[in-house]
Amino acid sequence: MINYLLFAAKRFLQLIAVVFSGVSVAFFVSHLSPIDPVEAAIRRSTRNSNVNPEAVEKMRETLTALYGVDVPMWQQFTNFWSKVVVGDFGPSLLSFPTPTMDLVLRALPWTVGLLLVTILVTWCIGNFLGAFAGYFQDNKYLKTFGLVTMSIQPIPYYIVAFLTLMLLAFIWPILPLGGGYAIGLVQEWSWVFVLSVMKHAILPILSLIMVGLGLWFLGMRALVSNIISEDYVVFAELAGVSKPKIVISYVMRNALVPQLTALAMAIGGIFSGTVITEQVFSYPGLGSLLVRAVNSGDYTLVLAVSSVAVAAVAVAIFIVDLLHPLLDPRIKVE
Amino acid sequence: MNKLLEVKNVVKKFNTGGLFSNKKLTAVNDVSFTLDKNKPEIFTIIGESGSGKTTLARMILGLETTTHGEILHEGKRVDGNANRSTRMNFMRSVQPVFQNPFEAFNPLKKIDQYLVSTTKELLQIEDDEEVKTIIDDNLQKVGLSHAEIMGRYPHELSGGQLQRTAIARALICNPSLLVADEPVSMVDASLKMSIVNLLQSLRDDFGVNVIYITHDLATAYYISDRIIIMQKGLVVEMGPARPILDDPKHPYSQLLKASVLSIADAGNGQLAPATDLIEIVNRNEGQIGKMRTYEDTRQVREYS
Amino acid sequence: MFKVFSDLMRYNIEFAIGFFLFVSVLIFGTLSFFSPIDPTQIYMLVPDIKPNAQYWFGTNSRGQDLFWQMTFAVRNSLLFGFTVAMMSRVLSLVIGLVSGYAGGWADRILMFVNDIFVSIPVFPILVLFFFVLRDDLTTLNLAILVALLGWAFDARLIRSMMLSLKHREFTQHARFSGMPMYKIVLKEHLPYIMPIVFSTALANMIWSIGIEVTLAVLGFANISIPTFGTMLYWANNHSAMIAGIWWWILIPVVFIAMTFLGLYLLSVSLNEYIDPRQRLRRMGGGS
Amino acid sequence: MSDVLTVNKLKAYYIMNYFGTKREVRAVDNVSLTIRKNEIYGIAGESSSGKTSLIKVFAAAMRPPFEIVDGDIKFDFGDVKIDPYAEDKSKVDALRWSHFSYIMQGSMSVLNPVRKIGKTFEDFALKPMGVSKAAFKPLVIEHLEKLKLSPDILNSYPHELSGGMRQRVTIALATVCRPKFIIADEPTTALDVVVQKEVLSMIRGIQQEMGSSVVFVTHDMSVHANITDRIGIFYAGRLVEEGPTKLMFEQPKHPYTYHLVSSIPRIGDTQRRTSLEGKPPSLATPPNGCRFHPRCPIATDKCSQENPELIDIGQGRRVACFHSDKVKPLAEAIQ
Repeated sequence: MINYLLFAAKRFLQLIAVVFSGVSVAFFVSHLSPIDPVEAAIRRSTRNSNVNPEAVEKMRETLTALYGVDVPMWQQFTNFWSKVVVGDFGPSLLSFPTPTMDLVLRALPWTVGLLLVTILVTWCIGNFLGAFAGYFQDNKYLKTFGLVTMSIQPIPYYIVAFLTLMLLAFIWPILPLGGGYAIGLVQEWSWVFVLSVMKHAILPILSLIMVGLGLWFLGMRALVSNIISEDYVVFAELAGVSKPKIVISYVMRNALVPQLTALAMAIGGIFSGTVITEQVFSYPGLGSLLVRAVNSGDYTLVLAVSSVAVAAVAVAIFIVDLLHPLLDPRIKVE
Repeated sequence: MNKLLEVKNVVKKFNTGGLFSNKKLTAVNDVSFTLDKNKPEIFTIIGESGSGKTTLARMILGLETTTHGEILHEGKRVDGNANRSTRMNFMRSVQPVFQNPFEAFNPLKKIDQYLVSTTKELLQIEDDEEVKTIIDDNLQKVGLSHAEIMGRYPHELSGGQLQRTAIARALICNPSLLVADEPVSMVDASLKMSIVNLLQSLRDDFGVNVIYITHDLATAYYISDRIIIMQKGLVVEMGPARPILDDPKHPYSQLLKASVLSIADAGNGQLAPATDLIEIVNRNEGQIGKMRTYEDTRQVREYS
Repeated sequence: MFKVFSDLMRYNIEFAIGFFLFVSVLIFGTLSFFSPIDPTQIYMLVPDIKPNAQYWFGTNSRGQDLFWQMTFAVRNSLLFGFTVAMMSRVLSLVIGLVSGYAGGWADRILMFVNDIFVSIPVFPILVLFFFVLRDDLTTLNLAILVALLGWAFDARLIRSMMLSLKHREFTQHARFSGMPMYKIVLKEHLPYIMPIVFSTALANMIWSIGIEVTLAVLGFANISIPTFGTMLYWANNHSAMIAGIWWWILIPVVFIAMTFLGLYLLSVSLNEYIDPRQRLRRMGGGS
Repeated sequence: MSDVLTVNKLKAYYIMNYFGTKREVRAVDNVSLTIRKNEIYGIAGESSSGKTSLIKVFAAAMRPPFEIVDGDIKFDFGDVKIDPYAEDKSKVDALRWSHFSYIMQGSMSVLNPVRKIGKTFEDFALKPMGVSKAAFKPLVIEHLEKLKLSPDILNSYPHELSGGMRQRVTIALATVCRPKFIIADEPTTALDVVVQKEVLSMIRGIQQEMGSSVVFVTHDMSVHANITDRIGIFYAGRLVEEGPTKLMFEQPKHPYTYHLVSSIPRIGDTQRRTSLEGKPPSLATPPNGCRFHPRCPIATDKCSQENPELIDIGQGRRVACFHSDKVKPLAEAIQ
């Protein structure tokens, strides 16, 4: 137990390091560019809309406080961090004076929900089917499934999402075109609302599953085709242990360890995928927020979303890492 | 006495824990011996897995550093990280033979390069004809020929042939010491003795000192002059080979001998384990004790 | 080398298909060098002409000939993927080799940095760069950025291969044959590592072209240069699907699918060829 | 006394097709032998002797491209008789572990690394034993105690045990259902001498207690000398000599056996030993005639042209050599 805590502590340090470097990169990117972030941001956000001069002045103040260029770089850096650690990225320029963090927190549950459902579904089903496909290499259905996923797999995600939308919301309109819930509904814990959320989530989730499933299916199938020649599998076969038992407890169980590592590695990429999903299906998550912020030049919002994304992905990886020793008894918790 | 190799109170500890722990494993514990350049011999290190025999060999070759104590080769400290010219000088005198002949040669590469490189780099001979002659001479010494070996890939040869080639390669630079770590354990039974006999002829015909590392008491008896028997990093018995193996004094040595399967009474399975010896050995395990010297010059570890 | 290739072509159907697809796309891309038109010019032709004998791929709503437009898109996207793959391979090879070979503190520091790069989500960082740099984010700059973000995983792979090679007996044997270390790495170890570098290069091209498509579709790239992504961006921008200009979407999609499937099949079949256990299975069971 | 296993003129080859080149590897070439009730039959041979392939046939563990080309093989377990390659696969599978079992080579990786030993026992033996889960555990513990193993190991993972202990566990696993026929594939090769002796004694002990037949495969002749009742010597896919262990070591009749036995060094004996010239032939391109002739010190022209049949020479011995009368008894050779 004490070993496990030490292991968790070590991983936690790593988490801090990742978040720190990620957010710092974001900070330095904005500062090392030749453009004065404050003026550029104000120019960009005032270009399209009529913002009252008072707000502009307030904006300049907060921006200078946050990214202020009038003090040395290291001080800017510490100033920035002292605010960020308490979750203060300043007010959004677009929806002034709402704090950016409020916008981010409002969007976060949508993205987390989308990610959680798709990752769980694709990882579980993909690995399960992949294990059987790798073990029963001559099974016709699994072979066909393999071919189908193999041909979907390399298509850029955007196209899959777009085609799904076209097919199921346009040509054969059984599902809503976009949004997180039906327009006009109030966000509350009512059946109508929850049902509407679920209905709206089907398409984005479906498109993510179509792509994600293949990743795990093919990965697992490849792993399994190696594991079946391991001594312990051959030994179990010689003992006449039943096939499903061999697949699940001997083959799949051993392949889950590397697949868990792969999951930790893939979370960043999956997140990028959801940005597109949210854009295609006008889903109200972090991705949509990011795109909107970029397009409207909302400096603080872009920085906040990027930072939160880095942190969220790092936390997800951290959680997956913590599961590792539970799955593999051999890991000497260092 | 012209000292070729001096191993002085060598200790090797490995860190077994991770970043946060300080667990240490003592792989080799206070081992000392000396080899004489003018009196070539086969010096055998016997031990089971985990006895530290391979670690000791790696330290002698400079592939591992010592934690305490030192290893001197012709008076100079053996150091794997020394500069290239020092290291090259060391390699001209000390050469290894590895355990798995199929692993000792890069499977993707022809065997030639090891022989050619040794001749060119260590002997600093550039002329291709001369290189060829030297390689052929040395292959002859191990009963092979240039035509049999050159241009071949490792998988085209048997384990025995590969191991003999490895020895021929080591011989190219006329070394005074050969360190052979389990050189026959991966070789087929019908080819094994050719390697063992070769080690013997290196000593007798070419004056090479051989450190022979093995777990096999019978081949040790067959070729060794002196032996040390190691248990969990400690030397438990050392001295003249045949007297020790004929009549081991330390319980662990006795246990090893008693566990050797004999073919003398084939068909009447002599399999009863020496339980009494195992018990004594287990009782003594972990104790350091003291080395006592007997009149036949052997040293035996004894516990009070 | 040629033997391997012809064997793969004859006996590995995935490789043959992948090779065919990839070469077709490649040839199509080289046609751009013979293009009579400048791909950045707009409204040079009558817009929205369906594919016909004169304009094989039709024209788009911006009055561009989609055939020539497509050749440039293929060239630029492949070039982008290739540049990223090359640069990130150099990074992962160097870092993997140094880390695996040097060991100790150098290894620990490099692997710590590696861990960070593996877990930072690429996409938000790239968007941030686009946001700050805007027009300064040229295709080359983007390629450099993507390469900087895309080396970590494969560096780890190369490092672990290097570690195991370093401890194999033949390395020590070569050492005691007087071979200098650089020679051992170059002559003895690279033959093991290069196939991995090659197959990961293909996978990296898929990944980086995918990133370019994603960024460009959202308009987060230099949209005046035709690439797979920007072609889709303009089609969306003009609501091509809703306007019934289906070929504007379909043609890029077909080319993207061909490119990705081609690269994917090549990398899968090469991987299988490299992995000795897979090879053994193809041979049938081994001993 | 009837035989558990009868193998008649068995030919089993690997027929491979890799990138257009066909290769036929004659791993088991015309082998006839019987395994009796209650005996340990040793199979000896070096690399590429075909011994590993032969036991794959015995264990009904053949996978393409390894296939039986000719000959037949029959099991007689007393209550069931079966030809494992003629019958339905499920019938053979139903006999696994209850009637015949296997002790695998290499103790490191034969146990599922992420499964507790106790679970592995359940997977392997619960169904063949045909008892309830509640009745099963006491039976396993009883068996472990008989083998002087602590029941605590049931709660361990394989990596928590030493190599010797893991090998003992696989032996316990293979014998828990008290099968009539056990194949032991190099079970002590990776072990240190002290542990090796303990493990061998354990195998011998449980075999005698159960009265089962064991096919014991190893390249190590001194192991054969101590554990087997009879030995079959294999060379390049063929059985070249067979007989009671004692006679095989005292008066080998095949020059290859003679060499194997006479080249073993012993403590207390400094007589010079030699190796054979050459190397074992490749099974894909074996030499004509007697496969041993290129390395045989007493080979004649006849040996390079004709293939010697395995003939019965009395005393329960068979040998495949034209010149077996020229092979001297061992005692004479050594002195």
